[in-house]
Amino acid sequence: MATPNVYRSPGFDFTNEIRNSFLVEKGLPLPKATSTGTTIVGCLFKDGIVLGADTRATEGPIVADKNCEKIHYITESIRCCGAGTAADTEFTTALISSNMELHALQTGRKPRVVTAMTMLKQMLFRYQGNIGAALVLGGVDSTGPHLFTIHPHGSTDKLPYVTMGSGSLAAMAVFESGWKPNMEREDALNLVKAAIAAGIFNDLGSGSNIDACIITASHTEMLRNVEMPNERVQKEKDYKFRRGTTAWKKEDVRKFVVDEQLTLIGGDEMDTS
Amino acid sequence: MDHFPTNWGRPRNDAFDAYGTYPIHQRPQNTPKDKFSDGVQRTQQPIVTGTSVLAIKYKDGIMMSADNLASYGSLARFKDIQRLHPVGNNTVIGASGDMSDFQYIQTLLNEIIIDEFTSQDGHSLGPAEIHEYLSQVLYARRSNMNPLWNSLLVGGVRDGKSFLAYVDLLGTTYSASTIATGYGAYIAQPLLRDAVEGREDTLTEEQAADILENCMRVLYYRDARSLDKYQIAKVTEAGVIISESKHLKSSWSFAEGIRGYGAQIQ
Amino acid sequence: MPAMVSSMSQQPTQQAFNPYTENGGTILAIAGADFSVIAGDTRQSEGYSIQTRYAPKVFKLTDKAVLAVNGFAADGNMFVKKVRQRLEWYRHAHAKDMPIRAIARLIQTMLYARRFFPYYVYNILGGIEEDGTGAVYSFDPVGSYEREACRAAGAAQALVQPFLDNQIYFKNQTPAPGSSFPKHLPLTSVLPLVIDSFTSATERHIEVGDGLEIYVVLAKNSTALQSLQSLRGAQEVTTTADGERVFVIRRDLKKD
Amino acid sequence: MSIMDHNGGSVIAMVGKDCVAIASDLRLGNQALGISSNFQRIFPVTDRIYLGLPGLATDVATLHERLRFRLNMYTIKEEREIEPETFAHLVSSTLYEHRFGPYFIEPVMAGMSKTPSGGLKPFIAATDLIGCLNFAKDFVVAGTASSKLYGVAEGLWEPDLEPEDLFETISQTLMNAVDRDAFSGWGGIVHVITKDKVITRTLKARMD
Amino acid sequence: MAADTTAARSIVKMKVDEDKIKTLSPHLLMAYSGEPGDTVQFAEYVERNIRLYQIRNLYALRPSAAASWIRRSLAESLRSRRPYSVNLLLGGYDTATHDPHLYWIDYLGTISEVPFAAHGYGSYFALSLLDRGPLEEGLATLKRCIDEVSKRLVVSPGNYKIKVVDKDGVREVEL
Amino acid sequence: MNSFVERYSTTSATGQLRRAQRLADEEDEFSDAAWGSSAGFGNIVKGSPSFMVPNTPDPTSFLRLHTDDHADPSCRIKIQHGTTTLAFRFQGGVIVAVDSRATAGSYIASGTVKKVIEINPYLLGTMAGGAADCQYWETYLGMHCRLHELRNRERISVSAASKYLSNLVYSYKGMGLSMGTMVCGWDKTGPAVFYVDSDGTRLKGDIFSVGSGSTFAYGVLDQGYRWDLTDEEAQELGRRSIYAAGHRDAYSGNTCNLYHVKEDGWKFIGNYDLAQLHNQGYGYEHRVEGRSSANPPEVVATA
Repeated sequence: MATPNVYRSPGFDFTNEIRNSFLVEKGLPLPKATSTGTTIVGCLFKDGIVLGADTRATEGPIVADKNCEKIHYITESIRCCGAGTAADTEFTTALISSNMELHALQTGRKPRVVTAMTMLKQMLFRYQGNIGAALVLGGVDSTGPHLFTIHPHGSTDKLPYVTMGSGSLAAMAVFESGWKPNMEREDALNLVKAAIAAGIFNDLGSGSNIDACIITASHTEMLRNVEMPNERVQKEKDYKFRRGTTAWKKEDVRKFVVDEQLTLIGGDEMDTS
Repeated sequence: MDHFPTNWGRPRNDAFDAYGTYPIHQRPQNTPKDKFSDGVQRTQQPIVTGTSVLAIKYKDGIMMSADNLASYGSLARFKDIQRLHPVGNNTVIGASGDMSDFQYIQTLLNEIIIDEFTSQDGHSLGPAEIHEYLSQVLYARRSNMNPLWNSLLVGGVRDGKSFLAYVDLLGTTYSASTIATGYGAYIAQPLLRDAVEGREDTLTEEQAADILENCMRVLYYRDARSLDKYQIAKVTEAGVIISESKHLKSSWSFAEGIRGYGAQIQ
Repeated sequence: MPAMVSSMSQQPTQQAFNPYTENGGTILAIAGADFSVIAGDTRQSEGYSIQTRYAPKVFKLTDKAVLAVNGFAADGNMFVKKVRQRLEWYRHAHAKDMPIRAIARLIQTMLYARRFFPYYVYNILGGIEEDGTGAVYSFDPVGSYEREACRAAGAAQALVQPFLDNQIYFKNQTPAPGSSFPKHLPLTSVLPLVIDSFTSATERHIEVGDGLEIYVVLAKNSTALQSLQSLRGAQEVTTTADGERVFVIRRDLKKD
Repeated sequence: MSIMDHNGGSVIAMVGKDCVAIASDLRLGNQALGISSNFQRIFPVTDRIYLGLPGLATDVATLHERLRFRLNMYTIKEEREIEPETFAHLVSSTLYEHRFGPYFIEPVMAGMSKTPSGGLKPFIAATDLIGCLNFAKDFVVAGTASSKLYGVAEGLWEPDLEPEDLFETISQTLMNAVDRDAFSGWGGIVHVITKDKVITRTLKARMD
Repeated sequence: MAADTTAARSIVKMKVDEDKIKTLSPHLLMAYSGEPGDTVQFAEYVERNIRLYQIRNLYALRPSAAASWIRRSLAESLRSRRPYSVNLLLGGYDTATHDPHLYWIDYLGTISEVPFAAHGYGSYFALSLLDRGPLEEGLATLKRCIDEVSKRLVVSPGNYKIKVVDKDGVREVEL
Repeated sequence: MNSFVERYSTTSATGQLRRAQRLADEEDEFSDAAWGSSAGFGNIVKGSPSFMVPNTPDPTSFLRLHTDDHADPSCRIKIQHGTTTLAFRFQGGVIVAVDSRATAGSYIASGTVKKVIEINPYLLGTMAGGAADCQYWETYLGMHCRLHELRNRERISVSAASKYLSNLVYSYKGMGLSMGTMVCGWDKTGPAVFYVDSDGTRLKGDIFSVGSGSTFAYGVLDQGYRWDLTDEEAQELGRRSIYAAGHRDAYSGNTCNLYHVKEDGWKFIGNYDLAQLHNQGYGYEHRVEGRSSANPPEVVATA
């Protein structure tokens, strides 16, 4: 009988592939994974980079997560926003993040943004677009601030302001009409917030709150939910049910605390000497 | 009709074995794809096309803008096409999509304006009527599976009320205080909404023109089928004024600071 | 009998044209003892873009019938126009408004006339029956219909309908010993349910939002009148003085 | 019909006040045909973590076996019980390994996690079929009835429900949602996990 | 009361007396249907392995363990280039706990323990009869099911072979 | 598209109207016949109502493309489908029993559908397949039955009515109608049940069950059926068969509507919630409650 492989090699496991294509032949279409029709942006300013993202994750027309985090950690001064297939952005950035950490330890230097960019594009290119991650990578290193976009097939772009995701056109319009070189920190943050808000309110794939991240040479500030323009209003009614509303057939209670009755035998104090 | 228990009542698909000799009772369906989306091929039909039209409401009426380009595929074919068209005394329509269909619509509209005029019954066609007419025509053509491949904006002022509405090749209609067609719906609309919503009654003519110019510039930056030559139509109580072609000032200087697309520095 | 099918003109046409699109949104209707509530959001979208934040989906037909349409907006609007035209003809021929159950049957035949080229429209008709009770009729795109007490349709129907099952029909709930659930809820508890249904749907469905438009049709001498008149933003749109009364209530929904 | 709908089934998890609940229906179908009305798709992982596996039933079994194996390896190596957060990442990475050729499962987890101060706080999470984690503060759902569950839960859920109230809310949510779904239903089961006990109740639900 | 939990039936196609119920161990029966060729190959593979286990360990696998193993083999084969396309019913009598078990296993490796089960087109008719519960002896219920299937199914199979497993082991019965 | 002569020569009001219609109307000669309250059936004198057909080379595949949610779950226009219906003849008349679920894809669009269509006091039609197809055509049939009565001063026979329906839908064969119905009633020949479907099949018989859950209903029905059932037994059999189908089939369920046709017309017996039936003892687990198939050897009590 078969023995389970305890230590399997790292990387993707394709064992289900044959089975799944067999199922597809049978006429059962494959389901789609959660993707984020997203608005993610980044822009350069005087001292560094501002990244921004909305916080909605969708499965088709349904909102799967109202407040997810799309700005991923790469290193202390490099962050990456992800759009596309949610799991891909999550795992790709996590993998590159740890590779960057290893790289930093190996070289003993602060890692550069181009290194992360190259790692990402090489990885995505290797998978020929099958890993559906569309990324905005930004950070500050010894050579200054850098901002890149990385497309699922591995192509990259280097621009002073970039947008990605389904709301990218809306956000780009805000940048095109409002971005100026050498902006102040506050102005840049406001511009990013306006760009994300344009995506949130005009693109159905984007929504909920605004996340932003300001990276400068000395400091990285992650502004989670910097603005929350879409809080749910108070419900009109209270929907608590009367206890006993639901009929059930069988109950089984598993207690972790076992009731123990401690009975002292004899009246003597414990000998503690 | 399919009588197999799991598919009971569905239209029969004759492409496979109806007697279910297939060993396992999941029978193959030969259409697993999303045919609805596949069926949408909007770009197949139009030949010479115009891109976005933008329109907003402001204090005195409606302002609409469109560039002067008609593209033939990716070729910038005609660079002095007028895509804004006055209808009657207080309506203007702007068209994106197929230009020959738009010209056909222009003849239709001319005809009804003439008919209305010749009857001399004291009525004239206002923007709402023109829009209703166009929506009926376009919806009928789509129902006939022979659409007029356009997205039209109809704007106008009548009896002190400004009117702005949209109709497209499917007959879909709606109205709003800012509308944009084509790429403008993705790029310009967010800017327009931001600038106009809630301020329809206070925006002055200059402000409105500035807003549109700004949007046209952004479109010129980002829409590959657009041109830096555009016109603005203004409809007020006084009538329709369509401006001469204007030239957009654009700046591409930031590009000089960019080296390569990745690791290059020099 | 091939003559029974009146085909359109026989021109060659291109095949790739899809005459339908989807414009999102959700509608719902609830019937009470002497009133009925018909509501819809006001967002019209296509794909991921919002076409307009205010496109009404709920239309008053007569003083006692309100029709909500959802699906493909062009079909919906055109269908409402045609229904209104028929009702107008009826008014000319009979000098009265068509009763709601007749309107329901009319809508069936009108939808079914397009059996082979369906209107992509989900209709819900709400109003007051001739006997003064609230009624809701729901239709599928080709005209099958039934009278119900509550119904949601459109993009978020799967989100809203089970919630209504639970709150209106008290499905799966056991009443407290010695009591029973009311057959009809009063307007004061129906309206909050409608609003909460839409705010919930807005949270979880991307195509629902922007605004909410609630029509309330009250039977003659309805007891719910007082509670409605005191409600914030209720606006009367009744056309004739005596008889059923129609009110509109508008609320904002989230715009993201 | 997609592969995810082949066997039917749905799971929901909710947060309450110092407690969590996870519930599922009990149907195992073969498309429209019902096979079993006692198909368990929620499994205890540790005393305080429960895992729901809606999706293709064969993968429910396979993935459960695989996770149990990985979990045992963890416990042996680390010599401690796994925390819910860690377990969620374990599930997520197991699924992502199969990014190309996925298991047709969208797991839902519920548990109580230890806080640094020694207390317990509720934890729920869900992932999609390739392991994208979703940590929610209120509820998570998955399965054929997911859109229905989203709608009802969004309406009925309220913060800080006591275990008994949470049981009512999650049961009502589950039953009403699956009653509108053709491929879920045939009974339901609810586990309410609190600080000191787990209450498991089989619901009396519609059987059609 | 062995009743309907221990029954298994079979459909005959090419040959009228093909035995499609394998006796895996003294208290374990497996009925199979599906892709011709796969069925026999897989059934024999299972039979040999269960037998091997019995020889090695001197006792037979209990029904639940056997079911798990069979499911696993099937699920693994599904991930190979040539999957077995076999649907199974596994019935066994657990001599340790003295209760019967019936497992429904399909070609995807789905497993479920059920009070009664059927595969194939016949299941569409038989299951509703079985739902009515134990009105009579298991064999009588089974006879009703077979009657019904032969009455309503277009290509109804001719003969049935019926085997019963209970505390005394496996035996073949005639209706 | 139009000839210029025609376009410019007619300036009269009718010419204008015709031109407007050509441009903006798509419902052709339907409208004037529908004047007034006769609604869609106004043109009954002319024969059948007319339908608009899309102007495509293959209208049937156009319809399939947009409405067949089984072949393509992502299709947008989801037409409601009905499911399990049954009718059988016995010495006491005809029993008609149906479930009440309508599904659109996997979503249960309704649990309260009336799948028995009351054509007239002596005729019932059942509804399986496209809900609108059945509702519409059986209503239409009802009108013709009434016309038949007015013309011939006697009630239409079940046979004639079913033949009429069958002819009607047969003329649309291959266009995508989906209907499987039983026309049940009592006429001079006694109780009668006819099965009619959209393929044009028309069968006379004693027992029919139609729909996705029909096999399950047959399972119970066949085994419990005798000609000499009492009324109560027959009603119970109908109910139980629908319960069985509702239980096993995902597309059937919710409630059971039961009708009994006798010499003096049909009678509505009742509406039964399947969940209640289940708990009242129809359900398997209720029937085996307290019983076990475990068979431990009796402990030899030697003491």
